Amino acid sequence: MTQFTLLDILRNLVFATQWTVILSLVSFIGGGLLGLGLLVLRIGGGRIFAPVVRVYVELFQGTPLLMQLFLAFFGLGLFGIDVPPWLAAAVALILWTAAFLTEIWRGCVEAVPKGQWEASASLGMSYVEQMRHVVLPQALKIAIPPTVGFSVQVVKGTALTSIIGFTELSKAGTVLSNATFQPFTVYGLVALIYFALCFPLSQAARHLERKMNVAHRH
Amino acid sequence: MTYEFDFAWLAGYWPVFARGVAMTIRLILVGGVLGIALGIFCAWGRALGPRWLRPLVALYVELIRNTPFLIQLFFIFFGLPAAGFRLNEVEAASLAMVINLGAYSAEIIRAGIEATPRGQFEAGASLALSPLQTFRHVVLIPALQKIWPALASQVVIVMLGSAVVSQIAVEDLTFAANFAQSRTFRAFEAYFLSTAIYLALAILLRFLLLRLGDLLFPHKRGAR
Amino acid sequence: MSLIAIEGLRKSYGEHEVLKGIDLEVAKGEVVAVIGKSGSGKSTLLRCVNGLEAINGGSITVDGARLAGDEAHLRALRLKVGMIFQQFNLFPHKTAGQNVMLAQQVVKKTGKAAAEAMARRMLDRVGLGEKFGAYPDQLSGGQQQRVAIARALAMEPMALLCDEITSALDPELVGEVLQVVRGLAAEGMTLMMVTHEMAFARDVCSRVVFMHQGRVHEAGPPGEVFANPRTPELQSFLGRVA
Amino acid sequence: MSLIAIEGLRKSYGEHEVLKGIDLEVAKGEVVAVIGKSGSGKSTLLRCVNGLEAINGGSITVDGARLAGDEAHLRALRLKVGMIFQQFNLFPHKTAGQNVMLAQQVVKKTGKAAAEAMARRMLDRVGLGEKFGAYPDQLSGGQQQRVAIARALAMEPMALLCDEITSALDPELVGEVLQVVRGLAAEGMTLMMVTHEMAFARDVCSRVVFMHQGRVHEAGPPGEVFANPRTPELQSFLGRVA
Amino acid sequence: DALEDIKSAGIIRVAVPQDFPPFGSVGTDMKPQGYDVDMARLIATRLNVDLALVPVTSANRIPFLQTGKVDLVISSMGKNPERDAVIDFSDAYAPFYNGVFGPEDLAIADASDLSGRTVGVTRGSIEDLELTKIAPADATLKRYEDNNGTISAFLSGQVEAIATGNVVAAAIIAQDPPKKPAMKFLIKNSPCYVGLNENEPALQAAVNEIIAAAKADGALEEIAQQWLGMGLPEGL
Ligand SMILES: Nc1ncnc2c1ncn2[C@@H]1O[C@H](COP(=O)(O)OP(=O)(O)OP(=O)(O)O)[C@@H](O)[C@H]1O
Ligand SMILES: Nc1ncnc2c1ncn2[C@@H]1O[C@H](COP(=O)(O)OP(=O)(O)OP(=O)(O)O)[C@@H](O)[C@H]1O
Ligand SMILES: [Mg+2]
Ligand SMILES: [Mg+2]
Repeated sequence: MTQFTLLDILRNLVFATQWTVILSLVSFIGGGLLGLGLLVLRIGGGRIFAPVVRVYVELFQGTPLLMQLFLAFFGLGLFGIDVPPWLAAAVALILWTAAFLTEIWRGCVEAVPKGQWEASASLGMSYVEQMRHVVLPQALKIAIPPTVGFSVQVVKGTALTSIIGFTELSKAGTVLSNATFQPFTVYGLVALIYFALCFPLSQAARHLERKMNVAHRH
Repeated sequence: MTYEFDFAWLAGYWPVFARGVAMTIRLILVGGVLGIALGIFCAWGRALGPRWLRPLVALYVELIRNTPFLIQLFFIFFGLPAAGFRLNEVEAASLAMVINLGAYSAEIIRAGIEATPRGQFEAGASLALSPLQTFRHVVLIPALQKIWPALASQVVIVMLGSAVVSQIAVEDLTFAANFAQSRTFRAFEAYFLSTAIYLALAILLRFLLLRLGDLLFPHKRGAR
Repeated sequence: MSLIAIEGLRKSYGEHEVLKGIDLEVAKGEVVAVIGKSGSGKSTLLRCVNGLEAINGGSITVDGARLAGDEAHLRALRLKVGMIFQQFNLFPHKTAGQNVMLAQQVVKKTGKAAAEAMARRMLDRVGLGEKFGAYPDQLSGGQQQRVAIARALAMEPMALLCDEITSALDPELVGEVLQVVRGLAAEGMTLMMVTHEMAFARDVCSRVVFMHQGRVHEAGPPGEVFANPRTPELQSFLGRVA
Repeated sequence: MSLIAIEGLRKSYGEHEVLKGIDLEVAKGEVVAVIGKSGSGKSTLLRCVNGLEAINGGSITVDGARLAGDEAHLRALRLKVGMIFQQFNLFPHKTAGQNVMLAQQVVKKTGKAAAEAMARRMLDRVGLGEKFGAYPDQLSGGQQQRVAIARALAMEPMALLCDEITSALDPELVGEVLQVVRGLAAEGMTLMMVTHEMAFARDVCSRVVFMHQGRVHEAGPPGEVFANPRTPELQSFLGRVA
Repeated sequence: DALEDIKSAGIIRVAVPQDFPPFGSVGTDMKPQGYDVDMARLIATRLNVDLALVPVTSANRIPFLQTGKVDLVISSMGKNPERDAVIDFSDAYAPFYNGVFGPEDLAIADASDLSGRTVGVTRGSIEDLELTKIAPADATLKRYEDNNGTISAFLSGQVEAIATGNVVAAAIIAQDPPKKPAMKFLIKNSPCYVGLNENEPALQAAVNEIIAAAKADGALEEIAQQWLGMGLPEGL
C-alpha cells in the first residue's frame, strides 16, 4: 500500500479545498442573483408568481441537498441531457442557495417598518420607486449579517457535491482516509480547514450585526 | 436514453423504508427536544450567564457551527470510544443532533432574548425576582415566541441534515434508500422515494412545530 | 368650490366598520382640526384621504378629481395632498436634505440642483437650515418631525394632512413643531390635522371636527365648539382632556 | 425616622456624572414629586433607589437598611420599594391577573389561591376587577399602567417609585391613572414620583423636588415652589411647562 | 451500439471506486489506483482506446452507468438476481477473498458463531451480500458507507468483528493498531464482475474476451499478485 506522509495528506486536502471555495463562490454569487429575482417575484409577484416562488422555496428547503444534487445530475441524464458534473453541482447549489436567501431577504424586507412604505407612498412614489429608493436600501442593510451567516451553510453544503463525483474537501477526506487508514488525522485536518474557512465568515456576520445594532436603532 | 422506472422491488423493501422513517422521526424527536433544551441553556449562558460560562458557550457554538455535521458525527462515534466513552450508533447520532441543534438554536434563542426590551428585565428585577426567575418566568416565553418560526426552520434543517447518519450505520431513511439500491441497483427509484418522503416529513414537521407554537404561546401578540 | 370633498365615506376592517359615512368639505386655506377619542376613526379618515386605505363606500374628491384606486390616480392625488405621521417616518438611510430631495427627484424628476435648492429652502422654512447633512438618528424628535414637514412641503402640495404629529414628542419639543404648523396656517396652507393639543386647535384652526364612533358628531368654529359643546359626548370628551 | 434616606448619592455613566451628590429624605406617608428638565437625572435617581443601577458614591437607606449591591440585599430592598415605569413593562405573555400574581408566587412563594385573591383585590383597587383575564395588548395604555400599579401594590411595598407613569399615555387616559395615584396618596402610601403633570404635583404632593444637572436644585412644599420659584432655572422650567 | 461508440470516440469511460482498497483507492497524487483501476487499464489497452477513469461510490455507480456517463463499472461488484435484472455483468474478473475477522481472543469458527454478535461490513459490497445470506438471524450487521467506516468501527470497538477482504485486514495489521483483526473463517469466495448496461451484447462479448485472454496470458494473475498479494484461484 502506498505510504502517505502527513504532508501528502495536507497537500491533497488543501488542493481539494480549492473546489470547495470555487463551488461556494459560484453558488453564493449565482444563488444571490437568482434569490434577488425570486425575492422580487415573491413580494411583488401578485397572485401568480408569489405562490410559485413559495412552492419553489418549500421544495428546495424541504428536501436534502444531497438528493437535489443527485437528481440534478442523474435525473437530467435520464432524459438524455448530459450535464457535466460542475454544471449540475453549480445549478443545484445555486437553486438551493437561492431558496434560502430569498426567504432570508423576504424577512428583511418585512422588517422594514410599515411607516416607511406609507411615508414614501404619501410622497407619491410608485411601488418600484418605493422598493428601489426606500425599502431595499434599508432591507439590504439588515440583510447583510444573516446573508454572510448563511454563506457558512453554503460552504458546508458544497461537501455534498461528492455524490456527483466532485472531489472537494470532504470527499478528499473520505478518499484519503480510505487510502491511509488514518481517519483521525484526516478528518481532524478536514475539520480544521472547514473551521478556517467558516469561522471568519461567521465572525464577520456577528461583527456586522453588532455594528448595525450600535449604529442604527430604527 | 430511456429509463423505465420500476417500483416493483419496493414490495420486498418497504419494511426497510418504514423502519428508516421511524428512525429518522425518532432521531429528530430526541434531537429536537433535547437540542432546544440545550439551546435554551446555552442562550441563557451566553447572554445572561456567569462570566466564566460565556466564553465556553461561545467556543462550543462556534466549533459546531463552523464544521460539518458529518465530521462531528465521526468524532462522536469513532473518536469518543478512544476516550473510553462508547455510544452505539443511534446514541451517537442522537447526541450529534442534540449538540448540533443545541448550537444553532442557542444563537437563535439568544437573538430572541436580546430582542427582549430592557424594561422586561427591569420590571422583573423591581418585583424582586432573581435574574434566573426573571429569565424563566418573564423573558423566556416571549423570546421563544418571537423566534419560534426560525427555530422551527432550524429543526427542519437538522432533520434533513440527519441524512448523513447512515454513514455510521444508523438505519434511517437514507440508509433505507442506500440499502435498497445497493441490493437492487434501483438507485433512481430509491432516492426519488426517499426524497419524496423527506419532503413530506419536512412539511409535516414544520406544520406540527408551528401548531406546537400555537399551543405553547396561546396568546398571539398584536403587531408591536 | 372646496379643495377636499368627502361624501358618505365608509371604511371597514373586516367586519368592523370604522368610518360609517363621513361628509366633510375642506375649503382652500382652511385649517381643520379633527378631534375625538382614541379609536373613533380619526387616523383612518386621514389615511383614506391620502389613499393609504382602500375605501368601501362614498367618494373623496380632491381639487375636482375623484379618488380612484389605481396607481396613477393615487400618485396624482398624493402629489396634491401631503401627509405627516405621528412617527415621523423619515428614511433612516438618508440625510435630512436627501429625505427632502428624494421624492422630488424620483417622482417629479426634478434635477438634483433644483431639488437641493428646494430642500434647503424648505429646511430653512422649518428652522433646520443647518441640519441638511444630518441623519435622522442624529436629530431630536422635534427636529425629525420638522424635517418630515419640510419633506412634505417640498412636493408643493395643495393640502397637508397631519396625524397627531406631536404625540410622539417630549412635551418640551411639542412647541417647536406647532410653531412651524402655525406658520404654515398663517401662510394660507390648507391643513387637516388630528390633534390632542386643544389650545392649539382653538388658536389656529378655522374649524373643529369632533369624531365619535366613526361619524362626524359635531363640527364648527373652535370658539363655538369648545365654548358650547352641544352633545354630551363632546362635553365629556372636552371635560376629560382639558 | 425617614423611610428613604439618600445621602451624597453619586452616579456616573462612564465619564459622564449624572448624579452629583444627592441628599434627600422621604418620610413615611410623604408624596414627593421630582421635576426637572430632560436629562437632569430624575430617572437615574429613582432607578438607583430601586437598585437598578449600581451607585458610585454616597448611600441609600430604606427603612433603616442600607442598600448593598449583592443579590440578597437587592431583593430585600425591592420587596420594600416597588417601581412603576413609563413604558408599563407588563409581561405580554401573561394576563393582567397573572401579571399581578407572578411575583407573589415566585418571590414570596404565596400559594396560587392566595395570590389570586390578592390579585383580584389589587385589580379591583385600580378599577380593573373585570380585566383579570385580559392580556396586556387587549388593554388601553391607561389600563395597562393601572395593572402595573396593581402588580407593584400586590407585593405590599412600603413605598412606590413612579417614573413618568403617564408620559406614554394618550391625554385622555392620563386622568384615570392619576386618579389611582391620588387614591394611594390619600391612603397614606409613600410615593416618590417623577412627573410632568404640574397641576397634579401641586394638588397631591407634599413636597416638590426640582432637579437640575444632577443636583437637587430647589425643593419645598408645592405651594411655595410653584408660587415663588427662587432660582432662575426653576423659573424658566416652570415657564416652559405651564 | 456501445462498443461502436467507444471505438469511434477512441475512449472508454470506466467507473472505478476510490474508497475501497485494494480495489480502488488513491495514490499520493490523488490518482485512482488498485485492482479495479488496473483492470480498467487492461480493457482500454486491449480495446486500443484511451481510458477515462471516473471515481464513483457505491451510491452513485449505477446511475453513472445508467445515464450513459460511463461505459463500464469496474467496482468490485458482486452479482445477484436483483442486480442482474437492472444491469448486465461480464464474466468474473477478480476473486474476492472475504473473511470474517476479529480480535485474537474472539471465538468464532463459522457463520453460526456470529449468533448474538455485531459485525461490521461495507454496505453494498460483496461481503455484505454474502454475509447477509449466511449470518444467523440474531447476528447484527452494521453496514457502513465505505471500508473506512467499517475499519474505524472495528478499531474503536463499535463492532466485535468485521467482514472484509484479507488484503484489507492485512493493511490494517500493517498499521499496527492495538486491536489486530485475525481471520476467523472464510466467506464463500465470490468473485467480482464488470457491470455494463443491458442489451449491449457486443461490448459484453468484447469485455468477456479480454478477461478470458488476460486470464490465459497471465496479465490478470499479475494484477492479482500486485494488489491481493496472492494469485488467482482455481476456476475463477
Ligand atoms: N389595520 C387595521 N386593521 C383592523 N382594524 C384597524 C386597523 N387600523 C385601525 N383599526 C381600528 O379602527 C378603529 C379606528 O382606528 P383609528 O386609528 O382610525 O382611530 P383614531 O381615532 O386615530 O385613534 P387614536 O387616537 O388612538 O389614534 C379602531 O377601532 C382600530 O382598532
Ligand atoms: N444607560 C445609560 N448610559 C449612559 N448614559 C445614560 C444612561 N441612562 C441615562 N444616561 C444619561 O444620564 C443623564 C440623565 O438621564 P435620566 O434618564 O436620569 O434623565 P431624566 O431626568 O429622567 O430625563 P427624562 O425627563 O428625559 O426622562 C442623561 O444625560 C442621559 O443621557
Ligand atoms: Mg390615530
Ligand atoms: Mg426619565
